[in-house]
Amino acid sequence: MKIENKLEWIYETLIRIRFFEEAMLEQTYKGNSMGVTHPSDGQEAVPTGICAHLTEKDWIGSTHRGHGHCIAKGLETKKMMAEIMGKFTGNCKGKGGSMHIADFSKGMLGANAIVGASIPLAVGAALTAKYQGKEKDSIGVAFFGDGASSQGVLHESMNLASIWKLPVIFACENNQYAEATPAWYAVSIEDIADRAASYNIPGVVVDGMDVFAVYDAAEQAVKRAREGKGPTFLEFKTYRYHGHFHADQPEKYRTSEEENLWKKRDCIINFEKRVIKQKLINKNRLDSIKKKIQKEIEDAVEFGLSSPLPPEETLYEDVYVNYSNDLRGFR
Amino acid sequence: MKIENKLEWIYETLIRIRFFEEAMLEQTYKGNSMGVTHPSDGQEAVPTGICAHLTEKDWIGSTHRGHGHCIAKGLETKKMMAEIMGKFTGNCKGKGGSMHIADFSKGMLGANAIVGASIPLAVGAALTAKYQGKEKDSIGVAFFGDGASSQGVLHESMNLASIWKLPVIFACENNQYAEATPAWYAVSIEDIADRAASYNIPGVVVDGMDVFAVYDAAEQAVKRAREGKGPTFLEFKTYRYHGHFHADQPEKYRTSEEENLWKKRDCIINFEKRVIKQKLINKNRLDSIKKKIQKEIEDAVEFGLSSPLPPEETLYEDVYVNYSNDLRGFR
Amino acid sequence: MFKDTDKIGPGKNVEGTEMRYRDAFNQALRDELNNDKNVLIIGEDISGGFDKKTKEPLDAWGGPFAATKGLVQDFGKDRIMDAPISEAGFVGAAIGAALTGLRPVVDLMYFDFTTVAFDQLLSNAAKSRYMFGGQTKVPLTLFARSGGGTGHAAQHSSAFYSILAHIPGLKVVTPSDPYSVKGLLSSAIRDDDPVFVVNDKKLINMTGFVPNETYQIPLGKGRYLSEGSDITLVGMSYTSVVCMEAAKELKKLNINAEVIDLLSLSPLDEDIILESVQKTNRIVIVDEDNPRASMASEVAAIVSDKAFDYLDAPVKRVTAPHTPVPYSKGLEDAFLPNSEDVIGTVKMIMGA
Amino acid sequence: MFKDTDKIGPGKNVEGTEMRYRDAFNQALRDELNNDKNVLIIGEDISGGFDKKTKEPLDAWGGPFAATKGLVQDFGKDRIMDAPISEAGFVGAAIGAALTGLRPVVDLMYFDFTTVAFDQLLSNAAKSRYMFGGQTKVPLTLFARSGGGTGHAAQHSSAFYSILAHIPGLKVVTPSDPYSVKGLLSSAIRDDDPVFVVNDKKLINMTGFVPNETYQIPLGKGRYLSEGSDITLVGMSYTSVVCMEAAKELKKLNINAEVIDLLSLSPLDEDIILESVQKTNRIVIVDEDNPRASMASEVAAIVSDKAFDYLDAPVKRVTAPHTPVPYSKGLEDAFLPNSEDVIGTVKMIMGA
Ligand SMILES: Cc1ncc(C[n+]2csc(CCOP(=O)(O)OP(=O)(O)O)c2C)c(N)n1
Ligand SMILES: Cc1ncc(C[n+]2csc(CCOP(=O)(O)OP(=O)(O)O)c2C)c(N)n1
Ligand SMILES: [Mg+2]
Ligand SMILES: [Mg+2]
Repeated sequence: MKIENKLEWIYETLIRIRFFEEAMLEQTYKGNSMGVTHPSDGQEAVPTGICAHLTEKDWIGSTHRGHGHCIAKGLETKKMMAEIMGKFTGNCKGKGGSMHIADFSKGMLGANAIVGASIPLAVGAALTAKYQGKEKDSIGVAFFGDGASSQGVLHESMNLASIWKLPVIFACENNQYAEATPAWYAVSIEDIADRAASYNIPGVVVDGMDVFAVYDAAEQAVKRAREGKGPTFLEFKTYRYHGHFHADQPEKYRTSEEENLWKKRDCIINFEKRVIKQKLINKNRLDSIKKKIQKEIEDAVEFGLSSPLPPEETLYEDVYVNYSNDLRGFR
Repeated sequence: MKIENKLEWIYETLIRIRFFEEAMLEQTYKGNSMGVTHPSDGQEAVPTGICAHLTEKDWIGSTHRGHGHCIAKGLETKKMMAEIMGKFTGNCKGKGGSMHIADFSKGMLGANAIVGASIPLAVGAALTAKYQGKEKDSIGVAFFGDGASSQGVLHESMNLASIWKLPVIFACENNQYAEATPAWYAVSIEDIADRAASYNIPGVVVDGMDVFAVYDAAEQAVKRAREGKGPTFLEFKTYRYHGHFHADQPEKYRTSEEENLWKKRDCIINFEKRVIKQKLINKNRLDSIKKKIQKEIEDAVEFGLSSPLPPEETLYEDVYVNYSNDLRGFR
Repeated sequence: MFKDTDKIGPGKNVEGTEMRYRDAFNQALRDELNNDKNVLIIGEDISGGFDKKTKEPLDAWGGPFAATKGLVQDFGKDRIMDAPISEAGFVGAAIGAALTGLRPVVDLMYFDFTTVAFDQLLSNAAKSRYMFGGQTKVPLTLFARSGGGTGHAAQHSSAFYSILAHIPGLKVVTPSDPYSVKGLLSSAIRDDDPVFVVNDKKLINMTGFVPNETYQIPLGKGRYLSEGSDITLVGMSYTSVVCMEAAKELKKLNINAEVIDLLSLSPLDEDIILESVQKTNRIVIVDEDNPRASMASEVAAIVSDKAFDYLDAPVKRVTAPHTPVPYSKGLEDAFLPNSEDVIGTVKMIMGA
Repeated sequence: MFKDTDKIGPGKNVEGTEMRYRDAFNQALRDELNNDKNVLIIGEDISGGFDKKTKEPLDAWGGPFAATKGLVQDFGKDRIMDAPISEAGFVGAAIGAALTGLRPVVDLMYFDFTTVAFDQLLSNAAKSRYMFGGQTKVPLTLFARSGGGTGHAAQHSSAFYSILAHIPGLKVVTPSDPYSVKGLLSSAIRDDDPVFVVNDKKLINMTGFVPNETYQIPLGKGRYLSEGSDITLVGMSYTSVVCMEAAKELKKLNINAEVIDLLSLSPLDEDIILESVQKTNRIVIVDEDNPRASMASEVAAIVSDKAFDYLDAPVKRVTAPHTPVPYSKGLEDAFLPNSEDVIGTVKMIMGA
């Protein structure tokens, strides 16, 4: 699909992620989130540019920094906010929280808090698609970070995807840091994408701050997958604006020069400039989208705050589909 | 060191491995080995050509197919044979068997029966060397197969060795098969050595049937390591003459044409031809070495057969250096 | 109160065949592959090698322990998938497949290799349903060969099924004969939760009567292997055989042992244990796993809580020692709990 | 028979400081780094980030839970080694280093991540000495933060120390206050076997008196936290705190509970448990791990065997349920065993 027809969706999605993360952080600081939260603002272009090519029948695997992936894949912000607040109306009934938001009805396999662990899940989803002969309509995308690229399971997953020729995309969000550890220290080469060659998989470095570039690169990879030509590895050079998690102080290990360089390349600002300059969307329209999303996010917060907590008996539910022992009875 | 000065040692070692494996198999068929044994005949050139450059202060990590590594590293064949027979005089007092022969006094970190699991151990040995400032005299070598190259831990190990610049060699014995699974099926690229580039490590493909080629390649890698220049990856194209383990029937998954092609490149026959032709060692000398080794291996078998079994109380020993509970007392 | 030994066993008038455990296992796989197109098998070497000419899979090797022998010919390589040696990767992929509509069965070969895929099992297979609030399920079956007795040494002889049974979200079954392996494997594959099927190596060639028809044994049900009123012997996996051997010898001493075969470790049939102990008032639990925090400990804990008033003697465990599995035959024999150990323990608490 | 609560505790006349658990932990690391040049620490983010200009490590982050705060400045990056996210790889490398002369200490951050390195732990760290016939030793220390209570959800809140205690070849300690963490960590690092030091997150900011000097607490020794003759409460890790809370409330009901803090799970101080139960004749074991085949089960099994004749009431466990750890605060609170659960159970078996 021509990107022109997707532009409003893209802008909405970028803004939705940005506003969501800001509101989410505010709620976390207020103590309304129950655990750790990992904001993804700065990186919005990556999930947005990729998910622009996906439908609900496609599957994505995600990480601890998963809100952007969720939103781009179509999850409802109010359910997400409620989940982060540990409410019964959340995607996972308040059992998962920020690090485990999932929506299987939307093709979202779940955020995963074990670094690297969701990568083979996306490969498995691609296996299902191929096995059931529906790879044209259903592919897998594994999102993961530069830090995760050091986990062996990524390499195993790439080898499997390659020999089984599975419709899967390895989407590496290289935001330059894993917690406080810079990629230049932990990753033994310059471009992680170069590792794809080890598995006979095309590896492409993409400007992850530019949603147009992401869109184009993803288009090729998605096409390849849907045509049965196998996996692609995309490395997105990007940046998280906030710290590793809500309470992290990134100024201790990053310079403001570095931060500013990246912020100059902000995906939203540059999108706005471009579409206005190229007269693809006008300023008013952009503003009204922004307003709409702002309202949506305010409503999401309100929804989360006013939602009930999960009833205590749900503690014992959803462990198994069926189980003949009383789970609490062991006490 | 010039290979000329090492030629007799090399020949002895090749023959020692070959004769050991043959005798070991015979004993296994006779029921004198207690478990599974994985013969390495055919692959002798690899450990021999590498260990020619090592001393007892260097460390090697090994695999289920480890007899060749052990012998090349200087372990005594009689203790090895006794170990395989489960005798108290074996390297591990009969507790380890074929898959766990180790001799720490010889710089041999142990054969390992979990595919891939010994690779990081060799990296750790290299870390010790570097940490203690003795990498000039002590490097690590990780032996592993084409099958093991699919294990994630190899990739993690390469990344660690690279960023920590450790004196370690990754020695991949690509004998074309992992059990009955051919490398062309399981490995997504032609040359496993190419994967080293992913970690900024030089990767070299070496004719693993030619001990001279192995010697030369290893010389460079060992030099690099001792000079503090970091790891090297060597892939040896080689072949196991027997099945995966003593009772395997490789004719069911390999053609005799293929087997014969490899056997024509036999490391021992070609060594003999070359040294005779180049007048480096004469036929008589080769024969007398052969005879010496034949006798050594016969003695080793005799030693194994006549050795005592471990006393029952050793079952409870060597679990810990010290432990305040009675290990059998739990029963 | 006694239920006859056929509680979980072939009915009287069923047509069947005497066959080996491994063949019964293979039959169950076949049945389930036929029963549901979404069932597929993934594992190292399970298709058994490739044809030398066509480079198509064949069953030269037949799969580890011949479990999958012949399947690739009948079901094709898309359903019998050879995997490279990368347990975390392919178990993870199988979980992903299970989350999205398939019913994968994974052959992990030796039980010990479970550890390589342990994070995928624990963090993903066992927890997905719960942490995602019940949105999804993980209809995954895994199997592997456990136990000592074959000279495979420390890294190929583990029997730490208690570790798996400890984990909420997993189910664990330990079939102990051809009949139970066919029925439990079938149930496991049809079950919507992740189930680990433990196969003791010492059982692989055991023969027994197996009905020809497809049948399922309910997960979470133990069975009586013999009736008795003097003492309860609890076995699981191969130790059920050990208990039966002991029971036969004990009979000669006029001690009537009731033998329970747990069959499932998670869920666990607490009722059958309590029922028996309430009758016999004495119990010995026999477990090939290491003793600390084991299933033997668990059964002892259940009994000492819920049947406390019925107990006339200390609750006894006969287990492997707190050591890895040694290689040398004599040591390995001494490592394994055997019927003499059981008999000695029984005599001790019977004051016989 | 009662031994005073100072059995394992600071002596009367020792100079010391009131400090947090995390600071006591840090002090022990410092002591051991000073004590032996072969001690080094490996883990993700432990040096805490890199200087923006020099690209040298600094302690911006201070290491997970501030355990390694300031160490990289004082000991350098060769001894405080940041590792990429590859637990199997760097735990394996640490084992290799331990086999060849170093005494590595590994920070695994969250206890849950143990599973990623599980094969290296089980197959290499725990078994090397045994399968190589005692030729070598593995002086490796690992630590990680366990437990629920901080809203970290299913994959960051595990407490499966019973799985580790099950494994022959590993040792496991569960310090429960600033004093014990300093002494046990020091012992662990000086010990020649692989030792896993479990730190419950709920203890990290607990304060207490800690001697200034370096000292070691013997592995395998439990301690009395309070004297009592009516019932024995057994705690481990954070549940020792829970038991003490319960004991205080029970005193108001005129029930004198004796509280035992296991401190070590492997080796396990069976004597202290049996000694206490022989006096009190009743026992409740409190464990935050899931119940099946847990340390709670193990203690129950030991008591119902070796102190059977002394027991006047069913052996009771108070544990987490057989579920993963939920996120939402209320659910998480309900998941964790608390003093009310303990009190309820005590009342039940005291018939109070
Ligand atoms: C197996 C595992 N190890 C360590 C962690 C702790 N941890 C959480 S996020 C993170 C950094 C991940 O870095 P990256 O993959 O680059 O993702 P980012 O946070 O930058 O999005 C670490 C080390 C974890 N959750 N899982
Ligand atoms: C983790 C693990 N998975 C599977 C096995 C079973 N296994 C033993 S050897 C082997 C093949 C190894 O192939 P390769 O690495 O090429 O070594 P080779 O046998 O050819 O020397 C397999 C699959 C194992 N021992 N460990
Ligand atoms: Mg990152
Ligand atoms: Mg091979």
